[in-house]
Amino acid sequence: MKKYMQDFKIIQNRRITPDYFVLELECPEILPEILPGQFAEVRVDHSPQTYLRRPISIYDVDYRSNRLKLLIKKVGIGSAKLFDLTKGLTLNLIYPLGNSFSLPEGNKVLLVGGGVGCAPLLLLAKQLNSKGVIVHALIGGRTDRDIVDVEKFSTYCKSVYITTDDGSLGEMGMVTQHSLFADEVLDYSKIYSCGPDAMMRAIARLATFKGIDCEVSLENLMACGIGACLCCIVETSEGNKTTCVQGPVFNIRDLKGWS
Amino acid sequence: MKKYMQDFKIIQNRRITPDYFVLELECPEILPEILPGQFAEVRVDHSPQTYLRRPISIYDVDYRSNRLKLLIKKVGIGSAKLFDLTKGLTLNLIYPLGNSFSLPEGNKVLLVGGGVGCAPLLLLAKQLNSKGVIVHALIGGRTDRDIVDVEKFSTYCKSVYITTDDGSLGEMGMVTQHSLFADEVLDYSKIYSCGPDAMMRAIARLATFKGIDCEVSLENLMACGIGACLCCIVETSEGNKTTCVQGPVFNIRDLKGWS
Amino acid sequence: MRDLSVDIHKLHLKNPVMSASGTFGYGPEFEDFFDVNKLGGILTKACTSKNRDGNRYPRMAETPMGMLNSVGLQNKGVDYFIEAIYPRIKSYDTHIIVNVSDSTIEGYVEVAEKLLPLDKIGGIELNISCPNVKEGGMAFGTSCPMAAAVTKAVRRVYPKTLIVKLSPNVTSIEEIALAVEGEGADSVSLINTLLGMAIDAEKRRPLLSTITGGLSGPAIKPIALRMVWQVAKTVKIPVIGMGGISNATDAIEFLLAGATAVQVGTANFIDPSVCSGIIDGIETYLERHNFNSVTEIIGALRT
Amino acid sequence: MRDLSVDIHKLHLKNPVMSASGTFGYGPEFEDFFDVNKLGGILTKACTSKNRDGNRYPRMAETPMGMLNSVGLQNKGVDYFIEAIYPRIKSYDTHIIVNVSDSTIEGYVEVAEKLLPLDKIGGIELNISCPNVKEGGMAFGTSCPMAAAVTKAVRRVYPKTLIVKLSPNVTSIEEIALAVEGEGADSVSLINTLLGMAIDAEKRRPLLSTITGGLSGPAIKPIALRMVWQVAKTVKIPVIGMGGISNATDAIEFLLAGATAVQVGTANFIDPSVCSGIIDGIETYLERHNFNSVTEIIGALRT
Ligand SMILES: Cc1cc2nc3c(=O)[nH]c(=O)nc-3n(C[C@H](O)[C@H](O)[C@H](O)COP(=O)(O)OP(=O)(O)OC[C@H]3O[C@@H](n4cnc5c(N)ncnc54)[C@H](O)[C@@H]3O)c2cc1C
Ligand SMILES: Cc1cc2nc3c(=O)[nH]c(=O)nc-3n(C[C@H](O)[C@H](O)[C@H](O)COP(=O)(O)OP(=O)(O)OC[C@H]3O[C@@H](n4cnc5c(N)ncnc54)[C@H](O)[C@@H]3O)c2cc1C
Ligand SMILES: Cc1cc2nc3c(=O)[nH]c(=O)nc-3n(C[C@H](O)[C@H](O)[C@H](O)COP(=O)(O)O)c2cc1C
Ligand SMILES: Cc1cc2nc3c(=O)[nH]c(=O)nc-3n(C[C@H](O)[C@H](O)[C@H](O)COP(=O)(O)O)c2cc1C
Ligand code: FES
Ligand code: FES
Repeated sequence: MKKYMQDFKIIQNRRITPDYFVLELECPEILPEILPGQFAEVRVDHSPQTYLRRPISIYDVDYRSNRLKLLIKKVGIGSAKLFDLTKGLTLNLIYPLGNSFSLPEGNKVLLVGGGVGCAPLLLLAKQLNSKGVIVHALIGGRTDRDIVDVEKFSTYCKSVYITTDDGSLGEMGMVTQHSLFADEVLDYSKIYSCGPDAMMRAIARLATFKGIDCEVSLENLMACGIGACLCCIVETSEGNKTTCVQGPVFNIRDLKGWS
Repeated sequence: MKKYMQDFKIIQNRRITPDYFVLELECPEILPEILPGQFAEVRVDHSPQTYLRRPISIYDVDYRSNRLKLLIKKVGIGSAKLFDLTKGLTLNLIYPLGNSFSLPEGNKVLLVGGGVGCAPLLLLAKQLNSKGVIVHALIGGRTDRDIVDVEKFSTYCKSVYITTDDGSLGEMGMVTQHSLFADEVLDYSKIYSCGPDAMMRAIARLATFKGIDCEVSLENLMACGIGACLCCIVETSEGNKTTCVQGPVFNIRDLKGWS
Repeated sequence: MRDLSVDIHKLHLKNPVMSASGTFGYGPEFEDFFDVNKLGGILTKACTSKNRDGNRYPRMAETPMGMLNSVGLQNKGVDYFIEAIYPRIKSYDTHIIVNVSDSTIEGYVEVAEKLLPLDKIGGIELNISCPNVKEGGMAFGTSCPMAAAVTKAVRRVYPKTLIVKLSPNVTSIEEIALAVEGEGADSVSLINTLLGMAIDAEKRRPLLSTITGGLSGPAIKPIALRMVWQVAKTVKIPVIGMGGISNATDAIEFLLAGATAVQVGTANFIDPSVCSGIIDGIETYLERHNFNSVTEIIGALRT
Repeated sequence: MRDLSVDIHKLHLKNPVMSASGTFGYGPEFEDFFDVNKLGGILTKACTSKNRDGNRYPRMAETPMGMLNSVGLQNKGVDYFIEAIYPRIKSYDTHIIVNVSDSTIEGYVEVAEKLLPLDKIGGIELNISCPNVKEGGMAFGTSCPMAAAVTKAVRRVYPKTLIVKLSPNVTSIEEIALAVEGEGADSVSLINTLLGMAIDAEKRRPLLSTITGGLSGPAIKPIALRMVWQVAKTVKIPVIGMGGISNATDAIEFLLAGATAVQVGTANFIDPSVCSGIIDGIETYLERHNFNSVTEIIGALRT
């Protein structure tokens, strides 16, 4: 897929919680096709501490209006700068980057997102739903403030389960502790997950144990995003692979130490 | 004089020409006394290329409203960033820095400013005028676009002469070529000058030749502005002096090679 | 149209702008962003005698106006390069220079010998300055005898253009440059990364798996420029300058300091089309200052 | 209240934060911005045997997240220091350490001998690393025998705390550190500035009158941190770390890497009260991570 570097216009910066926000961006030209799981490398201007771009998943796409959305969590200097951006300013993106989630064998799947890790799962839910797959989503966060945009997921998912560490929303505990996993046999043909490393590894163990196919979207540190620097590698059964080009989506069976 | 480091609120950014602008700033506390010729070290935020502060003269002061003004010319990265600042934002200043112009012996003086070099001369005109000194001003620039805020000077000056290199305003030529210098004997008791180095040196030679006392305000590159780094030095008859603490105003008789 | 071409020994470059090793893949990665044939040359990622996995993740950390990396020469080895990569890039209309690394002199020699028959490869860049490998690497570049020895050994088997890439982590880079010039290097390129380190204060851990790594980007430009200036005054062979170049002005500064050509590294990550803009910017500069040829500004610093 | 105090040989510092030589004047320049007695110590501007004018203007250039300077040891000499400056600062309730420089070993010795009787001066920092003087300066700091010789000569006449300030412009800073430790240095401080250069491309001239100058500021922090870590592993005497420290997190990184104390230089120019904030920030960090004393985090990097 051809990659682009373009200045997008900021149409809206919707602040959902004090930490989570959605940037709605308009492409100056016709938006190319974007696959679920792909991301953009975002240039953070006007900041001496953010020399490198920041990888951010593509949260949603509207081809009619040539717009896309990014769901971002404020965790450091770069994301804080992005949080401050206002309507009318521009944002430079290199996109669409990376591979994408693959289609499931069966027709019922589970998406497991942790915090801002939900970002790449929305497009996936949309795609799978449009293909007639029954999609369930399980979203976890530390508190209710980390559970955002549940309505969006509800549009494409049959059910949206929620866990929070403190029990402020949904079931209390971690995603892997959700009661849905209590069932001896799970009839999901595939689990897709994105979130903190520890969470994805726990899900991977669970999927392995239950014998369910599982893909995860890694958030390795990146310098270039286009396969040029070899900084973002992950160990796979076929040796080191780049997360930015050969990922970010990997089947856990290919990742060393994951299944 | 005690120095302060404070966040000022930007009340207005008045863009006079495509390059010149006046920032009107409000002090969060009561403004200390500021002498003509003093300057501030301005922090330019959000720019990886402007690590150091920028020295900018204090153009005007209003003690009643606790406000001061800076007249700035866009010449590089830092000043361009300042040009973009808008009302409501803050600007961090260390001020008031440096010495100041000294009072003249007689009661008729000439101020000679080149381009943005006029900045420190406005407060001086105001001060001298209030003390009953008759002030004449001669302002030079490359074109009429470099001659700004003449009305302000007119308020405190008996006459304001103008030269431009291209003749687009006032007499054509450089300040030193202005017809007022044609008179054999000039009855100014002092000339004060600020502007490009070459211009000040020409004025200094002229003043020496005519036997008139002369002070210039230097614009040496500065790192600290408070006498700590010794980067801004100028050679004087008493050895190296700092432009930031012992200047920026010097009598040309003390500067090596100036008179 | 100004004449932007320069010569690095027998290589006639259409312009002095090349991409730096390890920051440009092998070229294809950048084809979506500009016509890479526009470049004066492409330096490939390091090529070693055997397959190398490089260092463990994490391999990079951001620093003020720069970055640390400890990739550590990850590549599939020279045989794979010849079989799988070379065919894909040999039709480029620009010079391809292979960055050659190894842990032993024999390894360097082996890679050079295997690359020699490849028509499209007009030269190699001996990387004796990689700070991110335990054996060899920087050790070759920080001692005059070792730098001389590896250059001599490769020179014996490699008659095409031989560039030696110097390490900045030395007391006197001029001495190393003289040592490799003395053994027949056709050109020196500098600088490789400066050895640095970053720490996560909250976790009290190094940010790189290797603890230390190589610093690159605008932060190091003043050091790189100084070294290029020192070396260009010292050796007679052409100098290729790099370190923090992010725009045409930066590149011109290196040319003025005495570099015959430049390489652009980390800046490719921020703007993958940056090299194209740098080439255009150099031409604009020559026009504005009325130079007919880029060679007129090489070493033209007025001191 | 956590215990922030540390010991550099016989000097008991109330906290590990000192101002770096050449960036803090002698202290009075900063009194308007914070109570300088809050500092662990103040390093004075370099003091030489004779009056020195330093280098010609221009002496500084801005670089990406850093600056170059070529001030070149401007000061009025040790006699003037003793007569005119010492009386003004001797009542400070913090350690004053004089940064001693010269072009000859005899010069260093002369300054040290003259400073010895001053009650308030508990120690000196031998600057064998100034890149901005033609004679002496960095030459002493880039060769083991010379570094050893100057340390030995001063040690013979100076029984109080003797800190030697190392140059980063070397292949192995550990070797220099070992050399001065071997001659009885009580502590080493590092790093001084890295030799760099800046060019005005439009004018085709160097930006500094001296062509090259010393690079400081956040840009060099990764290099400084690496060197502090290397040296702290190598010597037994306490290490004082510096280079680009601009906030408490930076300072803590140096402590974790093994520095017993830190110095803050260029950051004072951007925020003259920065040292005060750094001291407070270290205390907050100790509280947050439940350390009773700052000594617990010195060298506490988990590798
Ligand atoms: C393919 C991919 C897709 C991503 N999608 C999104 C997204 O849609 N929305 C979103 O908010 N974030 C996403 N991230 C993570 C995002 O890139 C980082 O949060 C961001 O770069 C942090 O930048 P910062 O300057 O705010 O933080 P910094 O100031 O650089 O760092 C703050 C803290 O965050 C940690 N951190 C930084 N980057 C990462 C990372 N990649 N993974 C884990 N921890 C990190 C640092 O170690 C540090 O502790 C994605 C990352 C990848 C690789
Ligand atoms: C005491 C003092 C008072 C000043 N008062 C004013 C004022 O009231 N209004 C105003 O607009 N400017 C004033 N200046 C000049 C101002 O500081 C510089 O123009 C400014 O720092 C340039 O910053 P920049 O980032 O825009 O330019 P940069 O990008 O840093 O440089 C752009 C170009 O300007 C040149 N330049 C930068 N600084 C100076 C300087 N100090 N003198 C001469 N050339 C310089 C550079 O060499 C370069 O060619 C004053 C300077 C001093 C020392
Ligand atoms: C991620 C990365 C990988 C690199 N890999 C190599 C390499 O394989 N061989 C080499 O000689 N230099 C390598 N370098 C060094 C660069 O080629 C260049 O010398 C250095 O980064 C300085 O230039 P810059 O500041 O423009 O990046 C690498 C640099 C980076 C940032
Ligand atoms: C303007 C300036 C002047 C300096 N003068 C001296 C000096 O006289 N003696 C000395 O040992 N170091 C001197 N230094 C070096 C600093 O003390 C310090 O080692 C260096 O700047 C690195 O720290 P920093 O990045 O925090 O500034 C000077 C640095 C600067 C920026
Ligand atoms: S981030 Fe550069 S290769 Fe993946
Ligand atoms: S600018 Fe630092 S002493 Fe004047």
